[in-house]
Amino acid sequence: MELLYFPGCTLKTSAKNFEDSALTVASKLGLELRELPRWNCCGTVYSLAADDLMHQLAPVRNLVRVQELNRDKLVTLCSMCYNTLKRASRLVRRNSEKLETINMFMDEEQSYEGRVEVFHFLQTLRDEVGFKKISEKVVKPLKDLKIFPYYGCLLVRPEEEAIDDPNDPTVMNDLLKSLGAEVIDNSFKTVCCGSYLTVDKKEVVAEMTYKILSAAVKDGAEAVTLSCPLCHFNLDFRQAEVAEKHPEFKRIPVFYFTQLMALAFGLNPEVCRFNLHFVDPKPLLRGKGFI
Amino acid sequence: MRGALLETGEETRRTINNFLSRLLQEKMVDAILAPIETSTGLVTPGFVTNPEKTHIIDVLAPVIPGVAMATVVSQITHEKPVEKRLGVILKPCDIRALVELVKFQQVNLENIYLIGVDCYGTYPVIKYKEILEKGNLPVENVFEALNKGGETEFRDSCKVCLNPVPIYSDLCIGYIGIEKGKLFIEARTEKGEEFLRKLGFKLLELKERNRAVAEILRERETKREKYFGEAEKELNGMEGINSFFEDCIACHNCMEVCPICFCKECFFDSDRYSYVNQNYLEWNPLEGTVPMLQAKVQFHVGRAVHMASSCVHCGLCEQACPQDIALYKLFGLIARNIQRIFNYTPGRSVEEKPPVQEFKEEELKEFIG
Amino acid sequence: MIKVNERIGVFICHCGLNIAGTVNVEKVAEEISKCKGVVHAEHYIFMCSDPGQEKVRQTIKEKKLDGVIVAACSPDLHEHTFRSAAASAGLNPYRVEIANIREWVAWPHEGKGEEATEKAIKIIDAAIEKLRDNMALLPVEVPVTKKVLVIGGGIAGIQAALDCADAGLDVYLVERGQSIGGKMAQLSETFPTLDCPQCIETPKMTAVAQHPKIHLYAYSEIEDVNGYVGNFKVKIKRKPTFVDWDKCTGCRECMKVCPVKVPSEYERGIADRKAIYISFPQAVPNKAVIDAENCIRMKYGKGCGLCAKNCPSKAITFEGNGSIEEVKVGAIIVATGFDVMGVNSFGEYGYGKYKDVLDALQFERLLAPAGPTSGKVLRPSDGREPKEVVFVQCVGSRDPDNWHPYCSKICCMYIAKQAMLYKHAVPDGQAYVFYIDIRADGKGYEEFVHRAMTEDGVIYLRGKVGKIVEEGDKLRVYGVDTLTGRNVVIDADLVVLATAVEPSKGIDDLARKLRIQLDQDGWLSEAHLKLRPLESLTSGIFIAGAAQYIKDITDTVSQASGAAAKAIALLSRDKLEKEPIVATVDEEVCVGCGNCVSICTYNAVELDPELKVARVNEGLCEGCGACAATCPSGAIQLINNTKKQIFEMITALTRRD
Amino acid sequence: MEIKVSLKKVKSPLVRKVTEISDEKIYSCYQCGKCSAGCPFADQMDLLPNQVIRFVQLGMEEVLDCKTIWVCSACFTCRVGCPKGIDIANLNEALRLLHLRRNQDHLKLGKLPREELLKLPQIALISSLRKYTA
Repeated sequence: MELLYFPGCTLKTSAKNFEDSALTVASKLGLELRELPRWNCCGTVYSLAADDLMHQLAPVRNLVRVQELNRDKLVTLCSMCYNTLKRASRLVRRNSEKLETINMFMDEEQSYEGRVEVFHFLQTLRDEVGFKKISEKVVKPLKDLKIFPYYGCLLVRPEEEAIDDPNDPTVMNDLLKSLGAEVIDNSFKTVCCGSYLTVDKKEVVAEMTYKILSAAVKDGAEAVTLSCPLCHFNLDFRQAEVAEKHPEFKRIPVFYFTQLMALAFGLNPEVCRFNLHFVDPKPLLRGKGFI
Repeated sequence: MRGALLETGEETRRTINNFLSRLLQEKMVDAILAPIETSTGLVTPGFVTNPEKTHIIDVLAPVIPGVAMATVVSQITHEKPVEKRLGVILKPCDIRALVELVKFQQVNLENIYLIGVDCYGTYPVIKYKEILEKGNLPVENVFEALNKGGETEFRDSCKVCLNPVPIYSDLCIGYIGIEKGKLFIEARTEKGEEFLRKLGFKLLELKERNRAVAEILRERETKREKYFGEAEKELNGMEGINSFFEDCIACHNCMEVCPICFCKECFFDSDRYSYVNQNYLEWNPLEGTVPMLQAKVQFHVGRAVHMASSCVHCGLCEQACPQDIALYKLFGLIARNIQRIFNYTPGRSVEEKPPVQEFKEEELKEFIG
Repeated sequence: MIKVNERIGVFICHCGLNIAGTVNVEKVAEEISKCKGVVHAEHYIFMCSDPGQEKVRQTIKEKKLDGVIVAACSPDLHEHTFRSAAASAGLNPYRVEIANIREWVAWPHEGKGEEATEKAIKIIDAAIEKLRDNMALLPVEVPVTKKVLVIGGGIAGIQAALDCADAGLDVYLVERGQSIGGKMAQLSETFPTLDCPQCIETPKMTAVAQHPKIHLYAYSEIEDVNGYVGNFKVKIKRKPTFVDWDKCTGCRECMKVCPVKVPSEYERGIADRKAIYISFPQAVPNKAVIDAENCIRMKYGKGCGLCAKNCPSKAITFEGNGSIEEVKVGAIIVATGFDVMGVNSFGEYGYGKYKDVLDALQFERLLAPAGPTSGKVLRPSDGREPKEVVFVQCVGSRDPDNWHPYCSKICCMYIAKQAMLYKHAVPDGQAYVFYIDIRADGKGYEEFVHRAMTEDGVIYLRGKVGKIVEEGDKLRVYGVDTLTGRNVVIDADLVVLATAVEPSKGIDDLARKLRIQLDQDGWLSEAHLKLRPLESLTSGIFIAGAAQYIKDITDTVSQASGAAAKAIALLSRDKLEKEPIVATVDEEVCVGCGNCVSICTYNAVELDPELKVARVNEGLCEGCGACAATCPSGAIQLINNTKKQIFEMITALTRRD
Repeated sequence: MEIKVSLKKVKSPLVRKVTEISDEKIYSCYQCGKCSAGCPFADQMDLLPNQVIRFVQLGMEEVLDCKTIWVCSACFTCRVGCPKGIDIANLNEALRLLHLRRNQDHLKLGKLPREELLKLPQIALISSLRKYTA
């Protein structure tokens, strides 16, 4: 099965490990993630202002790209891309007046008709592939690996765009279980890491990282998994600041969920590009015999 | 308060009796109920209808033998009011008892004129008889005896009495604060004033009398506090009360003479009250001895509860006790304390309701919280 | 006193773990079974349950019991249950006694099992002593007058009267004002449906006037009440109207010519009425009265008389002293409603001093389409339309230190309504509400307040107003918004105070006549706040509406129908059975001191003037026992609670063994 | 400090503009405070989120100077919890836009250390620029 896939900026650069592992894992599951031709920036963060349509052009233009291929589905890996595209698609579907204005702005494009549905890859795994099928592909169960699934904000909030229960999402828990890992669940899984505050208020983000990770570690987690390159940066890179401020803090590796799938499927660990991580996951993986 | 000042010289008793004769002569009253002299020199309540016979009346006799005059008035007016106009001579405590009995519907004051008499105090009957036997005490000598400190032999209740002057009557025969050889007959009501005017008296006011009364009260209040203070210590608790009544023979004389004990049949003498005497056998066998006190003490405590709010502190209970138990010490104390709690003064006015006839939401806060 | 062949059964209830968790019920049963006369003692988990009651019934029959003790909860709860059970097994119900070992023992002594068990035994022991002398009694029967008196002609009285009358009872409806209708008739619209009272109350008022079973006594007061449940005698005083109501047609020609203007009670003083008046256009009865205090002719006995000259039906007499009529009723419903606090209060707000500081009832009249301004919101001072209106809630309510401790309950809602109606009348104006918290606990109420906030933009400020000062033609309101923690100043054109609601004036006097109780705030006391809220403590007297405690219209009407149902149920019987636990007098012993007469709250004791002994009216006696306590000779006693029984109980409780 | 509340204030540009930009019913808020209670960044804020709305409700312009609107990461925890369906994050965005639309940028990337800039992923840079600059 072929799926149109929207990578977004970061997956082509610092989150290449996310993309590579995802593409490989997908093909193992019989899915072909076909990159959306001529995709542009998703808009990064959804613009909330009711009077601001300019910022909706970028996401809608991507939807036009899908429409041009006579397709009506678009899959993303990055949580933020998912949120922005999804909300934009819903906005214009609900509000024909706004859609008309946007279409007028984009006179060089064909008019968007509002049919494209945006999905996150986790939804595809859950709803189309199924965890049963995934577990069948597992050759190296992640036995004894205690993982804290971190959802953050944009997969589950606002509730209209959530891919799962906004207060107690379980999709990644279930995925981890199908990979044979032990799930460490706590209520910090949906607490915001600080997102873009990381640029001018990195101390705030470091503090959130500390709160989230130390709670997970306290509950026994050895690693974290997530689906957002910004969360990844915050929870991974900012551990250096955390350790500086809290000497007792023990660093733990942060994985994209697709990396863990690749490991469990027994794929070449190269696709995981562990060199892009700030906290090196290899000692943990080696210790458990996964690489 | 206005009244008539009478010259008595050495003839106080005769002056009073002449005054009473004139009430009969002028047909202001048909009869006078007063203490009259008995052959032994004591006094007893009696009627005088003949103005010629008033010499037998002895209103100043410092003694109350038998029951209170209030009880006598109750006996003659309880069924129906007297038909003749009756002048009644009463001591201050008697009047207060009478007022209480009015509230309990035991006395009907219709056709009754109250003539109160000042009272320094009274001797125990036995003591009074002794004095009579020794010196045949004429009235004038009573005052002299008092001046020489004779009142140390008064009954305890009189020594601490706060009402030497009647607080409620039509007329009041007063000697306290009046110079020797004179008497002041005070009109307390319009009726009283009418009597004095009809008899042709010139009415005047005497303020120095109030001062003399105030002085007596000051002295007696101190004595009274001391007396009850000691009593409180002595009688404290059930133990104290039990031993207080050890020698009681349950004759119920105290009840018989009490003007406030007006029941037809005392609850404690009736079959409505029952205490199984066999119960004594079950009481505290560990200590080995059990005096059969309970029924006796229950009678006294019960009687105290019934009469304490209206007790007029006449002390007749104590005088009547054949066992010489100082009953006033206990009953007076209970009465004083209860009357304080309810802010009630028995005998003050017929309009004031006794505590047992009234429920006030704000009362007894310190007990019921 | 042990009687020969006494056969007492004792039933001890566990009440689940309520009793058995603390009291050793087995031991209690064992000890009690040793008591003299006790032939049966058992314990069971729930005595009040059907199987529990069945045990009692069975044992009475099998062991031929002549007395039953149930050791369980307060007699308030299940005395009736067990007496009925015993009666169905052929035992006289008054041969059943309850020993309260739950409220008296298990609950207060939780965790002290041994002592509690001992105390339970003593209490049961005492109950047995009492039971020995309990007489088998038959209920006292009293006849019933199938008529109802309703006091107060507001919406509560109207509803109660209509319900009773529809059930076929004769109803006397007494209203002290000129017209029925009460406070509801003064309202602009009602929350949360915004119905106008003219649309929903006036039809009911007309129904009252036309109902063949309702005898309306308007402009009348209760003079005196005697008697007892089923048999009340009530004197109703018709106040002099100085107008012959048989002739008056309600044409209002008199009002047109009367030269005297006085502040109208109906308009709450913001408009005038005449000295001869009918309160409002829809008044029932539609008959004029003369206010003698203000009428020139009545004051001086001569002059004026313009109304009489103008009266087409020659109805105006200037004469009459009113009249007193006596009616007999079986039940009474008190629906005297409420008043709102008047102008002698709240100096800090300039209430009564500044013309543009109104109370909420006055503002109702300003909003009312049929009010003095025809529904236009205009300031009393200069007739200008106010553009900024401040509403202040909890004025005098929830203020135990200065005024009333209670919540006036209706203000949150009517202020939301008034603010909303104001915004509808003045769309470019602004309404502000100072509140402590918002209590909107009825159907559709929360949504209604939400609507005022969201759709009508009423600004709610959480806090009280400290003071109001007149500044030019503005009222400067000094308040606080505790949410921002800042003091707030608003220059308002008009201020509306939600002044506290109080019991209707004169309720204390009426309560005395009815021999019913008031609570500490002056509202009528109900028999039980939770379970008997419609009844007073005097049987046959019911409470409806705000007289019990302030209510909105929904609750008032519900309660009025409830009170009516109570009265209808009571009067559906031909004879009433009354508890036979009443006082009796031993005439041989009674000395006629009158203590009992004086102390009886129910006027149930009288002195026989001939024999000088006390007599008890069993119909009136509620069995409270106050007379027995005050009688020195024990001549008056309460049946089955004699002094002897009490002595025996005390003996049992104090016995040392 | 005392505030003056008036018709003029309530109809002030602040209330009007915030309503226009956010399309939120700000007077719907009944100040339960759940937004503040759930906010993971509340301890970094000078005004709690519920206070921000309160200030807007009363037309208090000083709300524009608060730190809170720049600390909000638009994580929508408040929005998910709000019993009245108000998007507080959206309100904060409106307040930010009132600055940004006057070309008052909050973020000057040039002031960040170069090595930090090199580490930051695009997603972080672009999103913060979108939120903090005109």
